[in-house]
Amino acid sequence: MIIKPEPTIKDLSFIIDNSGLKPNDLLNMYKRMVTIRYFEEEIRKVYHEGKNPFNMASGIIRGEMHLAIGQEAVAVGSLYNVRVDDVVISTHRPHHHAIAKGVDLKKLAAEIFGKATGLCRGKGGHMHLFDKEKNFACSGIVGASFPQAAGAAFAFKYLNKDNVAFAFAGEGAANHGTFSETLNIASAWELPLIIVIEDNKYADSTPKSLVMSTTFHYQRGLAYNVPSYLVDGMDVIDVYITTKKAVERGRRGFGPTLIEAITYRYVGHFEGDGEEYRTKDEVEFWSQVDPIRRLENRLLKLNFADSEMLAKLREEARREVQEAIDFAIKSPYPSPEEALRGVFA
Amino acid sequence: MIIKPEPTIKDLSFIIDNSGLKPNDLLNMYKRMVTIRYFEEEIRKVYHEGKNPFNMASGIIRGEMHLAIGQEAVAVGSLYNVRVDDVVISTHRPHHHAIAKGVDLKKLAAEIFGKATGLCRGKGGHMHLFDKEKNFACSGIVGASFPQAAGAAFAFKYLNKDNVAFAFAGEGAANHGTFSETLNIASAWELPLIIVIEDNKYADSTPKSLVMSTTFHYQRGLAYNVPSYLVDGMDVIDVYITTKKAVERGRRGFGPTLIEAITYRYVGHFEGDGEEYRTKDEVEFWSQVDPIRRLENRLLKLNFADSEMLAKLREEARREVQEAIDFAIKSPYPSPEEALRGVFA
Amino acid sequence: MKIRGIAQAISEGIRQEMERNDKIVVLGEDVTYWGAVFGFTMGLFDKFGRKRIIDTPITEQTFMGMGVGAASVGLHPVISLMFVDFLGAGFDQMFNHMAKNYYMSGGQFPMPITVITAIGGGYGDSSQHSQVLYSIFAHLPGFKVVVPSTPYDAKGLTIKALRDQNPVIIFGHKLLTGLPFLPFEGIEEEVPDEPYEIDFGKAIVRKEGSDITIIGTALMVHRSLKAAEMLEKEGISAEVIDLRTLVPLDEETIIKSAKKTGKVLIVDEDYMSYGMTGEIAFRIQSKALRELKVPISRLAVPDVPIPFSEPLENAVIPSVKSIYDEAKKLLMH
Amino acid sequence: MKIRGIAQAISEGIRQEMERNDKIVVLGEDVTYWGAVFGFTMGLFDKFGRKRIIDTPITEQTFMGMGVGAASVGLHPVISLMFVDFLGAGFDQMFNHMAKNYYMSGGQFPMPITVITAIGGGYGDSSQHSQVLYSIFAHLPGFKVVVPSTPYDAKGLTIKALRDQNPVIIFGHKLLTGLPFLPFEGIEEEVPDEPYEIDFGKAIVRKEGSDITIIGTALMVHRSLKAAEMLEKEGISAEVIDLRTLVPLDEETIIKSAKKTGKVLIVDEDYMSYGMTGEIAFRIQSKALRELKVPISRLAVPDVPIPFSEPLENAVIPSVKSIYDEAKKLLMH
Ligand SMILES: Cc1ncc(C[n+]2csc(CCOP(=O)(O)OP(=O)(O)O)c2C)c(N)n1
Ligand SMILES: Cc1ncc(C[n+]2csc(CCOP(=O)(O)OP(=O)(O)O)c2C)c(N)n1
Ligand SMILES: [Mg+2]
Ligand SMILES: [Mg+2]
Repeated sequence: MIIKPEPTIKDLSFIIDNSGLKPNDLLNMYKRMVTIRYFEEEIRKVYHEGKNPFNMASGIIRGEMHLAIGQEAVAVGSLYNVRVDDVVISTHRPHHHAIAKGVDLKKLAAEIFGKATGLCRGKGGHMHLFDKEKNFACSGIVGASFPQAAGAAFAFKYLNKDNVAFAFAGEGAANHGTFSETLNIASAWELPLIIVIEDNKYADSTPKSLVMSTTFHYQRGLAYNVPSYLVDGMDVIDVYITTKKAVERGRRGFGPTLIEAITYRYVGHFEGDGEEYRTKDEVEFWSQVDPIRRLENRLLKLNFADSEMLAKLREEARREVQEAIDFAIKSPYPSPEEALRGVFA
Repeated sequence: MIIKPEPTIKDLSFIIDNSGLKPNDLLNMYKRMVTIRYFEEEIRKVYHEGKNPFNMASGIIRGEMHLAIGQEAVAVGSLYNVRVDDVVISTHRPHHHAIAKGVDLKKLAAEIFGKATGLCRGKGGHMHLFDKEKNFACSGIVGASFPQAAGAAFAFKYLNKDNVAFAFAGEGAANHGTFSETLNIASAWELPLIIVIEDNKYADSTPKSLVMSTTFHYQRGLAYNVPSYLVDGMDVIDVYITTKKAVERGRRGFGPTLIEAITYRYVGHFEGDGEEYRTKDEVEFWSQVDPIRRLENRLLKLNFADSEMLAKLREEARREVQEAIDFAIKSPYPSPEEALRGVFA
Repeated sequence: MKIRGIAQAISEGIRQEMERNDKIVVLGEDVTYWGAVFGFTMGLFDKFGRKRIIDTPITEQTFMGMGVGAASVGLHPVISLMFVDFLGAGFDQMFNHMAKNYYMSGGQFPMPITVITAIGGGYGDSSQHSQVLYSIFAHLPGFKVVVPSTPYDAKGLTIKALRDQNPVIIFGHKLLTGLPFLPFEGIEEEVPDEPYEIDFGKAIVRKEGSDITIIGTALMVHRSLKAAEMLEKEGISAEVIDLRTLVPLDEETIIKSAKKTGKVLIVDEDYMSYGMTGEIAFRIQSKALRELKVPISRLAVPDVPIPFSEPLENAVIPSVKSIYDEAKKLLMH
Repeated sequence: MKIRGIAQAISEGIRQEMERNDKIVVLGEDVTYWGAVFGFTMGLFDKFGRKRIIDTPITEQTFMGMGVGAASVGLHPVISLMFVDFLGAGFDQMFNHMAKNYYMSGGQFPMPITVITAIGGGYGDSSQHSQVLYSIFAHLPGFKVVVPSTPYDAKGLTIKALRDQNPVIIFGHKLLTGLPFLPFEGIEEEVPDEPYEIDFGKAIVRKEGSDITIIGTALMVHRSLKAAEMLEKEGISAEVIDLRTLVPLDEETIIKSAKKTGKVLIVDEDYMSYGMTGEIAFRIQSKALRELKVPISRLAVPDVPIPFSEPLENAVIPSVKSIYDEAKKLLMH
C-alpha cells in the first residue's frame, strides 16, 4: 500500500506553508474537485438514462463513457500549477483534466452530448475534447498523448516561450512504446514536458501486476535521466507540490519530469463495465481515501473553512454543473450536412 | 572510452579457465570471426564491381549493403553459446549474426546475390535473410527484432522447451518503443529472451549523443527489472562470458537478459556512405582494438596457437568464403515467374 | 445450436480448434475477463486458463511482433486487435513482417496467425473507434481478409482461418456481434455443433434478384437486404451479394450477377475513395463492361472521419434508407 | 535555374519557405548530414543549423506525434519519413491524429504538417524498402497526397504544401531524385529561381494523344511517356496524364481524356488491388461509361511483395515494355 499516512495537523501546516499555497488556493482546489465529481456524476446519470437495458447506442449520450471519479486530485493538484497558455494533452478519460485546465463546463457538456454548441461542434465527443482557447486536447488512442505533448514542449522551446506541456496517461499507457520514446527525446532535448501517469491499477480489465515487470513506472523515467516522482494521487496537496517543482523546472528550461500518481477509479473502466476483475472490498478500501473527503477533513481541521463554507462551495459547483448539463440538453444538434464539412482547413 | 584495458596474461588465463572455454573454442571463435571478416570484405569487393560511378542499382549485388566489419566479436562471442534450435532474429546488418549462427555460407552468399540457390531463392536479399533450418531470421525494419524474438521465446516457454531466443539490434534501434515494450513483457513473463545491443555509436549518420538521454541503454534494461550488462564488444571473450550467463538464465526459465556491447563499424553505415559524421581519427582509434587482431594476439601470447596455425585457419576461412562467392556467382537467377508465386502458403 | 450474432460464433470456432490443436494461443488486450471486449474470445479463459488465453500490455507493435516470432517456431497465435482503429500502433509488424515473411523467406516461414478485430460505427464511438479500414489490409499483399456477416459464416470462416497457414484477419462488425450492450442488426440462426469450414474466396448471394445487384460486406449486407425488401415491395428485384472475403475475392459471383442485372451498387462502410468500392468496380467493368446498363454506383463513408454526434454519424454511414435511395436513383438512370 | 531531379527541387522549395517563415522546422532521421538520405532536405542543415533541422532518434510514432503537438501550438513541421515503408512504425499518429484533429476539433486545430517520404523500387532494395503505399494515405481522410514527377512540379508543389494548413504527404520517387547513387529516370529542367506554387488537384497532360489514355504518377509517368514514344513510332497516338495529386484528385482532366480516346490504361507502382487503379477506374466509368470503347485496363505491382532479385523485381514493377505491351493489347481489343 503506497498511499502515505495522513500527516499530523502540525506537519500538514508546515507542508502547506512551505508550498506557498494559501487557504484560498486549497478552497479553489476543493471547489474544482467537487465540480469534477459532480460533473461526472451528472454525466453518468444522464448517460444511463434511456439505457435500460444497457446499450451504448441508446439514450442521450452515446458511445463509450470513461469517468475519472476518484482521480480528481491528480488532475486538480497538477494543473493548479499551469497557465492558460500551457498545453495539456489528455486521454480517453479526459473530463477531470479538461475541467482542471479550465475548459468551459457548458461547452464541455455540450460536446459530450454531441451538440452543435459543444467544444468541437459535436464532431469529437467524450474522447476527443479539444479547446484551442484553453490549449487542451486529448485522444482516444492509448499512448498518443506523450509525443504530442512533447511536440508542444518542443515548440515552446523553439519559440523561446516559458510554457510547459503536460501529457496525462494511465499506467497501462505507460507500457506503450511511445512512453519510453518520449522520455528519451524529451530528456535528451531538455523539453519542458511533464508526464503525469495516473496509476489506477487497471488498464481496462487488466491488472497491472499481470503485464508489468515492475511495480511502478517512475523508475523507468529515472533510467532515461528524467527526474521522476511517485506521489499520492489521492492527496491533492502532494500532487500539487511535486508538480510545482516539475513546472518550475520546465519553465526554466531544465527539461522534463515524470510524476506517477497512485490513484483509483471508483467506477468501472467505462460505464457498463461488469468489474469482474476486482473485488468490492478493494473499491471499498480505496474509497476510504477519497481525495475529496480527505481535503475536506483537512480544511476543517486546519480551520481554513467551516462546514458551511464548504457546503456553499459545493452548492456553487452543483449549480454550475447543472447549468452546464441544462445548456447541453437544450442545445441543438448539428445539422447532418455539417458532417461533410471541415476535413480540410 | 569504455573498452576495457587488455588484461595481463595471468588474469586472462584465469578468466578463460573460469569461463570453461578450451583453447579449441577460442580457435573456433577466431576462425568464425575471420570468416565473417573475409566474407564481408569479399561481398564489399563484389558489391562495388560495376558500380563506378557508385550507383546502388548497378553491378552484381544491388540495393543497400550494410556490413558489420569491426563488429564480429559481438556476433561470434554471443552466439557461441547457442544451439541450432535456438532462435536468432537479426537486423538490416545481419551477415555476422547469420554466419555466427551457422547459416550456410554458400546459400547466404547466393541470397545476397539474388540467386535461385539462395536461402530465400533470391526473394529476400541482404536485409531479409531467413534460414528455417538454422532458426535465423532478420528484418530491414529497425526495432522489429525485439518483439519477434520475444515471441519465439514465448513459444519456447509455452512448449516447455529449454531454448532461448536472441534479438540483435543497434543502439539506434534501442531508442525505438519496441525495445522498452519488449523488455517489459519479457521481464514480466520471464521469457527466455536475450537482447544484444550493438552500440557502434551511430544510427546511420546520427551520433547517439544527439538523440539519447543516457550514455548507454543497459540502465534502461535495469529499470524493467531485466539483468543488464555492458560488455566490451571488441573482446569476444568478454561477450561470450556474459552471454553464457544470459543463456543459462534463459534456459532455466529465469527470464530475459540485456547485453549491451560497445563496438564499432570500420566501414560506413552502408556502402557508399560518405561518413561526413565522423572523423578518420575516430575510425583509426577504434581500429586499434580490432577484435580479430586482439584475439590473435591473445592466442599467441597464451600459446594456444602459433602464427602458422592461425595462418592455416585464415587460409581455410578464405577458401570457404571464396567457394561461397563462387557458388553465388555461378548460380542461376530465379525465373521471373517465380516473382508471382509464394505470397500464400 | 442456435447462435445469435457473430461473437459467440467466432469464440465457439476458436474453442473447438483450440481443443483440437494445442498450438493455438490467444493473445491481446483484455482477452480473458472481457472476451476481447467484443466477445470474440468470450468463454475461452474459463476453459483454457491463463496459459493459453493471455492478456497483454497495451503494446500492439510488440504483441503483433510476438505473434510473428511465435508462429515462426510452430505456434498458431490468435491475436486480438481490439478495434481495427488501433492498427497504427502495431502496423509495421503486421504488413512488413506477418504478411511478408513467408514470401521473403522463399517459403520457409509460413505465418499461421489469425488476427481478430472489431470494425464499424453506428453507436456513437467517434473517429478513432468506428472505422472499418479493411481495404488497407486488402491492398497489402499477404493478408487474407475475412468479413463474416452471419453466425454460420463466422464460425466456419474462423475455423478455416485457424487451419490456414497464412495471416488471416477476421473483421467482426460490432453491430453484428449480438452482444447486449450494442445495437444488433445481425441474425440469429442454427449453427452446426460440430466444427466445419467455409472456404475463402466464395461470395454468397444472400438474395437473388434480376433488376439490380447490391454488393456489400458485414453490416452493409444486412442493411442492403432491408433496402432490397423495400424495393421488393415496389416490384423491384434486387440481388444482394455478401462478399465474405475481400482477399481472396470471388470475382465470378459478382461478375455473373453484374452481367445479369446490368446495374450495380456497391455499399461499403469503409472510406469511399481508394478502397473496396473502386476495386470491385474495376473488376466488374473489366469483365462486364458491355453488360453494364448504367455506371456502377457506390455508397460508402464519404471520405470524412466518423463524427461523434448522432445526426452526423448517421449522415456518413450508409443506412437502409440511403441504400434504398441510391438503388432507386440507379434504377431510374 | 536548371534542376536535375526532384530532390534538389524539393529541398530548394523548403529552403525558400524556411527563409520566409520561421515557424517551419524540419524533423526526422538523418535530415542533417544526409539530407534525409534521398536528398529532400539537402543543404538545409548548412543553412539553418541544428535549431531548425533536427535529427531525431528512430522513433517514427514519436516524431510524427511531436509534429502533431508542435503544429497545434503554431509551428509548421516538415517531417521526413525516410522510406514510406516505415509508416507502420508511426502510423497511428499520422492517420488518427495528424489527419483527423482538425475535423475532430470542429476546426480548432489546423494541422499544417508536411511529411516527405521516399517511394518506389527498381534498384534492388527488396520488400521493406521499395513500396509506394500512397493509396493507403489517399484512402484515409485528412491527408493531401502529392506525387511530383518533375523538378518544376516538385518545387511548386512543395511550396504549396508549406503554405497549406493541412497535413500534406509528398511522395518522392527515388528514381526521380536525381541523386548520383541511384538510377535516374526523371528529367532536368529549367525551374524559376523565385518561389511559386502549383495548385493541388490539377493533373497535367504530359503528352497529348487521341488513341489511348495512359494515366500514372511519379516514375510511371516517365515510363509511360517512353512507351508512348514507342507507340508513336507505330502511328499510335497516346495521351499521357500525370495525376500529380491523388487527393485532391482531378477528375475532370482524366474524364475528358477518357471520353476523347475511349481507351484507358492506368499504370501504378503501388500494389494493384484495392488501390489507386480501382479508384481512377471507378471515377472514369462513373462519368464516361458510354464513351469507353474497351474495359479500362491496369498495370501495377501484382499483389506480391517487391522481391529482391533483379529478374523478379523487374517482373513486378511496370516497365516501359510492359506498359507498351499492355497498351497494344488494349488497342487490339
Ligand atoms: C493503441 C490503443 N490500444 C488499445 C486501446 C483500448 N483501450 C482504451 S483505454 C484502455 C486501457 C487504458 O488503461 P490506462 O492507460 O491504465 O488508463 P485508464 O483507463 O486506467 O485511465 C485500452 C486498452 C486504445 N484506445 N488504444
Ligand atoms: C522503422 C525504421 N526506421 C528507419 C529505418 C532506416 N534505418 C535503417 S538502419 C538505421 C540506423 C540503425 O541504427 P542502429 O540501430 O544503431 O544500427 P546500426 O546500423 O548502427 O547497426 C535506420 C535509421 C528503418 N530501417 N526502419
Ligand atoms: Mg489504468
Ligand atoms: Mg548503431
